[in-house]
Amino acid sequence: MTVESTAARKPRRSSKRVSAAKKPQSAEPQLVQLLSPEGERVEHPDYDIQLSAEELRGLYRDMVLTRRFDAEATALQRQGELGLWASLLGQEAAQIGSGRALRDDDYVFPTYREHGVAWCRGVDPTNLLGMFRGVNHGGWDPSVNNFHLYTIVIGSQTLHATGYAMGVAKDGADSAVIAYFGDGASSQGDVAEAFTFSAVYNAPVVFFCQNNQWAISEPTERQTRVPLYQRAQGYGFPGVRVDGNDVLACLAVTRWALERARRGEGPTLVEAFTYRMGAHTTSDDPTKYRHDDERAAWEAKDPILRLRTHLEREGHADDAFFAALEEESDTLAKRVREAVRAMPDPDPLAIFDNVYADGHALVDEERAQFAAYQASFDGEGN
Amino acid sequence: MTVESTAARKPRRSSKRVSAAKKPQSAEPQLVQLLSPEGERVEHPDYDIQLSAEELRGLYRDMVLTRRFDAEATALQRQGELGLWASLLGQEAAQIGSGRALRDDDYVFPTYREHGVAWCRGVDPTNLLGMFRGVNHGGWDPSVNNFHLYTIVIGSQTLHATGYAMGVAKDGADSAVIAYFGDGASSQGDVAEAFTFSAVYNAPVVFFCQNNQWAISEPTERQTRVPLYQRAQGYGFPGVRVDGNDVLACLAVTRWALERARRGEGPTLVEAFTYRMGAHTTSDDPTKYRHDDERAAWEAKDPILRLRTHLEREGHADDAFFAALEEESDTLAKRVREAVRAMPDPDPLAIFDNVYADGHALVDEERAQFAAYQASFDGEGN
Amino acid sequence: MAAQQLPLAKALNESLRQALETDPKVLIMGEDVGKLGGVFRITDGLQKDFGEDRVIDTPLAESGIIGTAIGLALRGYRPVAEIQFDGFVFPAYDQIVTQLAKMHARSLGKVKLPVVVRIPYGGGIGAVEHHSESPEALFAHVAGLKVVSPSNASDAYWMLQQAIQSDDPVIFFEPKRRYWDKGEVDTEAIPGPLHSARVVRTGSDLTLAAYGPMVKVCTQAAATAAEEGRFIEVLDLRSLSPIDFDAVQASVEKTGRLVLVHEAPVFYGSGAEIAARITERCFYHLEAPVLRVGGFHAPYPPARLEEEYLPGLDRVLDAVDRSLGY
Amino acid sequence: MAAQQLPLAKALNESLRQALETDPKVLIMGEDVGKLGGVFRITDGLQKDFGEDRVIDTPLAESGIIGTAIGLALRGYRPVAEIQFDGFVFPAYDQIVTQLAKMHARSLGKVKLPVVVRIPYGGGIGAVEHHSESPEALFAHVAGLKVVSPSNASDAYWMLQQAIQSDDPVIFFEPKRRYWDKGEVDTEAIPGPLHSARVVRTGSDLTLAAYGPMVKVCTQAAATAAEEGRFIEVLDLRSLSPIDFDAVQASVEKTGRLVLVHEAPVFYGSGAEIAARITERCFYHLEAPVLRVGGFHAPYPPARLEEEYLPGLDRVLDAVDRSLGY
Ligand SMILES: Cc1ncc(C[n+]2csc(CCOP(=O)(O)OP(=O)(O)O)c2C)c(N)n1
Ligand SMILES: Cc1ncc(C[n+]2csc(CCOP(=O)(O)OP(=O)(O)O)c2C)c(N)n1
Ligand SMILES: [Mg+2]
Ligand SMILES: [Mg+2]
Repeated sequence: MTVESTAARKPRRSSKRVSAAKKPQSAEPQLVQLLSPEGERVEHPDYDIQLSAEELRGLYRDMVLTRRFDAEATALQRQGELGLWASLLGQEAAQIGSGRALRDDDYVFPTYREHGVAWCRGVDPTNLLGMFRGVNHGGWDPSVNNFHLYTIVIGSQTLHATGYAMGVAKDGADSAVIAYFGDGASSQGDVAEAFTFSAVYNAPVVFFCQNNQWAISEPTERQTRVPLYQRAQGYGFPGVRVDGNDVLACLAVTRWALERARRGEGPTLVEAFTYRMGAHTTSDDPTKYRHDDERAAWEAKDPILRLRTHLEREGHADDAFFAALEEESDTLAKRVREAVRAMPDPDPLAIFDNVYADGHALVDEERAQFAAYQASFDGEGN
Repeated sequence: MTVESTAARKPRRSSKRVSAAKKPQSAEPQLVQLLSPEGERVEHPDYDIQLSAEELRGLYRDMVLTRRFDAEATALQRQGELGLWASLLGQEAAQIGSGRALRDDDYVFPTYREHGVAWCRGVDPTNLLGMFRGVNHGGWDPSVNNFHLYTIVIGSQTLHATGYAMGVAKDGADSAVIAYFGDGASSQGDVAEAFTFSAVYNAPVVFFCQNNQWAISEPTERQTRVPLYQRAQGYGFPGVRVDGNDVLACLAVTRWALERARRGEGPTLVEAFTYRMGAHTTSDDPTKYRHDDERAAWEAKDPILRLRTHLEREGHADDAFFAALEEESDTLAKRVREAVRAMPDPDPLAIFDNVYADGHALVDEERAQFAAYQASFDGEGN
Repeated sequence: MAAQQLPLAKALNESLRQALETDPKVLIMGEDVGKLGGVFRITDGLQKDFGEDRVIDTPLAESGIIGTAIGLALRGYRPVAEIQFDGFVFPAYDQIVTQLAKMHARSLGKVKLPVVVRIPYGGGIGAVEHHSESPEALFAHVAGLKVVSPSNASDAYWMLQQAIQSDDPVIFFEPKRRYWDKGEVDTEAIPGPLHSARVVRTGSDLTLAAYGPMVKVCTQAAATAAEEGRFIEVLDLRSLSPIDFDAVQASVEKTGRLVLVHEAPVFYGSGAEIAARITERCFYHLEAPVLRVGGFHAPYPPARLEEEYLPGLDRVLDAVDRSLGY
Repeated sequence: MAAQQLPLAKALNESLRQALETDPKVLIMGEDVGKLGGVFRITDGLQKDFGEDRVIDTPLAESGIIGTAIGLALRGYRPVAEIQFDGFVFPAYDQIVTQLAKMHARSLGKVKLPVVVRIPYGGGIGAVEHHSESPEALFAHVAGLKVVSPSNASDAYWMLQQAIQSDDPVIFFEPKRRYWDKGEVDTEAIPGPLHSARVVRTGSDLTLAAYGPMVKVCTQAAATAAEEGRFIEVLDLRSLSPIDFDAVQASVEKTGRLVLVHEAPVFYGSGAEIAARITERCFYHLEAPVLRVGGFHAPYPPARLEEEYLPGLDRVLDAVDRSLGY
């Protein structure tokens, strides 16, 4: 006889010890915050940052210009100049804060929404628009600004970042790598594998998750039942949740994580708790799945307004500054608008370019055939 | 100007708070243990179990017969009767303990090494040998014993288990599901996705990881830098490490986890800390990558010896019992040996069987062609 | 109520609704299939009417979607999983190829996996990278899977019904740029077999065979050619595994010429398999080699180039001319 | 020391050693490639001599292996990743198809990914499920990848050198059941181009084209046929993307007959592409349809059936007879 028959008997469970050892932490976690929604500086024992007025104005300018660029891109999509746009509206602080924590020699692996980070890296904003206009799949040289191409397949780039960081470590360099991803992406196996590889090899990489509460129509509860920053611990590295609408906190926490990486302490997960103020992309209709009042609540936490209040309250910026910035925004928007409209369609034969670095007989053959085919219409005056 | 220039300034870090919030727990974790390596019963505040002498003998018998079957299979491989064998030597307690915690209506998703669990489910051991002999890819009907086919692609079955458990919950049944996997498998994205899905849907599934310290030649440090049971917490469900060489502890902890599942409390990760005493498979040569003294240390923790000492110490089993069991083992080994040798090679036309449930024109055509081709040799006396 | 004009997308929606109503074991699962009704609204309204338990928004993880669908099928359910776009099926490829396709054979027929994987595929909608691909050959090569693609609303309705009723895993490729094309759907008709080709237009001079989005282009090409006095037979293949070779053979034995058209790259594409096999079957009937029109051996290009990349009317007619030139 | 008799496996090992010595950016990575030297010992001794920093045991996660290899390549390394067996490449399929293959084009040529993915493939070693498959067509269909397979020790040595030197991603299929076959390797020779076919044996009556493990079988078939007075030309294709169609065409223009042989399933296999294209190129030269010999549309069977399943001498000669029968 076996013990099968005793299966109904319940083991004693001492809930006291059990809860400590096994229950997940589910209480609402503390956000690292350095600037309250009302624009007041808050102290935090672990993360602090002292910025000059000029530096603060710099962050403000970054956010304002990014938002303006983003709005212009949305408008360009409505006007038919772009096929699609993925707006970062509401996520400016997460992107500018983390982006400005980077050194030039650090390397960035973005999703498709990191327009603010691209701005910090010095990527010309118009370059970002090529893929959304449909003239290319990524129009910049990643090595110029250490800013990789946008990655659309959710989560893939976290492994590229990890591999790149493994290479940095092999080189003995003290650069760091940052991988951006979303709350939805946290469910992809690739992201988990990136956590595993980076932990095992102690790779100098920061996983920066912008939890904007939504993956298209799915709220974060469809991806996890505990706060995402906690994911890191089970892989053996720290996770921190930061107020993603607080540019100072995002800067401070990311800088701390990057410094850890540089010091050889391995990966960190930063969860920037923020909100996608707009639609997922211009193709999306959020009224199908979420209420306006949610958005309204987040408007009160607007990252730009927050810093503006602070700048004004502290007398760090005057009307002239804001007026000049307004003008700079207009200029940027105009430049982007004009550049996009002037973007030529690619030559059809570009289909065959860069499929291979060292060439491929079939591609050459198909190119020649297609060129001849195209030429056959020339006589007809098409 | 931006804050980029200040990147070199280091943020203040209060190590006290930081360490609590962000440092991974890395101290050697406590194993749940109910039977010491010396065969003494140990108390544990959270997990306890009271078994009759008969039940204890039952567990002992299960382990002995499983080990004997396993040894016979290894021998059969050496004799050329099997193409390969994946021995469970050393993991008997983990498998029998967890296997005996199951109810008939629970469902098991094994790897390729769960011969002890198969035994508990009542799967005829000879059925396990078909795939290792090369006469089929899995020779039993999973629905008869609620024991799924062996899965070779590492980690895949954890998702099947999760889906099955989602179905159990949909049906309103109070059964539970158990998914076995190894320490190496913990790195696969599929396992992470299984954690995510099971947590989000609160599926009644137990993830039972036999950490036998090795994934072929790679030690567990190549898969994780913290104990594996901690992985669960970041997904929002409990993880427990149990002494995988202690059949009582494995039984108690698995039963607890299964009961949680039945009560609607969702998934649990159980890490059974054990050791692969033999080679990865009969194709493997562990002398290439590990030292004999490691194995020697684990021999002192042998799961069968441990329970035998306990049975003897407590007077729960006499010489007659051990002698009878020895005889039963011999009978089992003989039966298995004879059955394997008698296993016929499949009909070549079986290649075309069961490719589809509803048929497929091409398979029918290829089968007919092949049959004709085969028949063409008949005249030649082949 | 039985026969109505419906866009292809709506026909799929009605088909899913019908399946959910008829069989309590049918489940819908995928990213955004619930409240949103899917990014193409194929599952619109279904969660509202059938509940979150049957129309399931999943985590963003395709391997997880297919892996849990397999588990649900093992428990007796009939999951219909949606992959949001063609280019996002690859994270699930391992589960599809090593598990979904092989479990029936692995179990010696004991396990059946009636799972449908719906994939909107193909180009022509001006989308960004990964949203316009045609990976059907990558599934048709794999034994254990069935692969089909409807070209019109009626087939969309009925083939999806049949796919869901099939005890085999079916990869169901939906021609996304035809979602808005209307056609008559008779929900009380008696459909033909799922894996049979259909003669869309009869002809005597040449056979044009296509499936999914390219059937419309081929039909237009045949109409244009007819004006020039060339009578082209158009076949809608409908199924890519199995392929109805008998139907193609019958047509080619009549016309002596075959041109295959698909959006997927020609190199190692479905046209290769059909050309090879039909050439073997019809060696003495063919007056010209089987020609193939399809995508180039290059990643699907940015949207501003897709009109050039996709086989359009002109490229199809060019191939027709070349074939007739032999 | 330049020319020596080596088993194919050892030639690969020497080739990797050479690459590690010559280029400090070359890395080896994969499951069990370090201390163990890989389950087939292809990387035997390399970690000992080049250190853990260059010969890297990875976590058990194929997507992670390829994904991090891409990252390392972006950083300037030249990773050679090992996938332990054919059937275990699928978890990495997404990274290979959507990232590795497309990043060069995506970046308009700015990014190069010199990554080699080594995959022991094919059957004949009496293994369990997933250890005997031939998935090459699933990679060759994908633009951006190059796909090659050596059939002998010398090619193994040189083709691997060339694959590592290539700035394109190369999927390198190793014929595992030929690992122990010896051949002469001259490490000071000047190799021909990586993507050219090779005439193994000249003949005038029929062309037999194969690659990887089947070249040996075809050579034996040609020898057997010669005894019967039939002169068969044997081509080793060596590369599956690109395919050296010119070489096949030249041979078929001479012989008028072509039989293609591979272990992979015939349905949607590489033979289909070659048959379709060569039929188009050689329409007036072919005296028989191109015939294909390969695996059936079924999962690779259990080991006790693989002798029946794999195309052997008899099945190849049967196809030769059928072709000559036209
Ligand atoms: C592998 C894969 N599956 C599905 C998609 C389609 N898709 C694009 S964005 C998105 C949601 C992403 O959510 P999240 O990760 O939270 O990022 P966010 O868009 O909110 O920035 C989905 C499902 C994709 N791009 N890749
Ligand atoms: C996806 C996949 N990759 C690689 C393999 C080859 N392989 C078989 S067993 C194994 C190690 C598994 O280690 P672990 O999960 O710890 O289980 P154990 O064998 O120790 O029981 C590997 C790499 C496989 N079966 N599947
Ligand atoms: Mg999001
Ligand atoms: Mg192990």
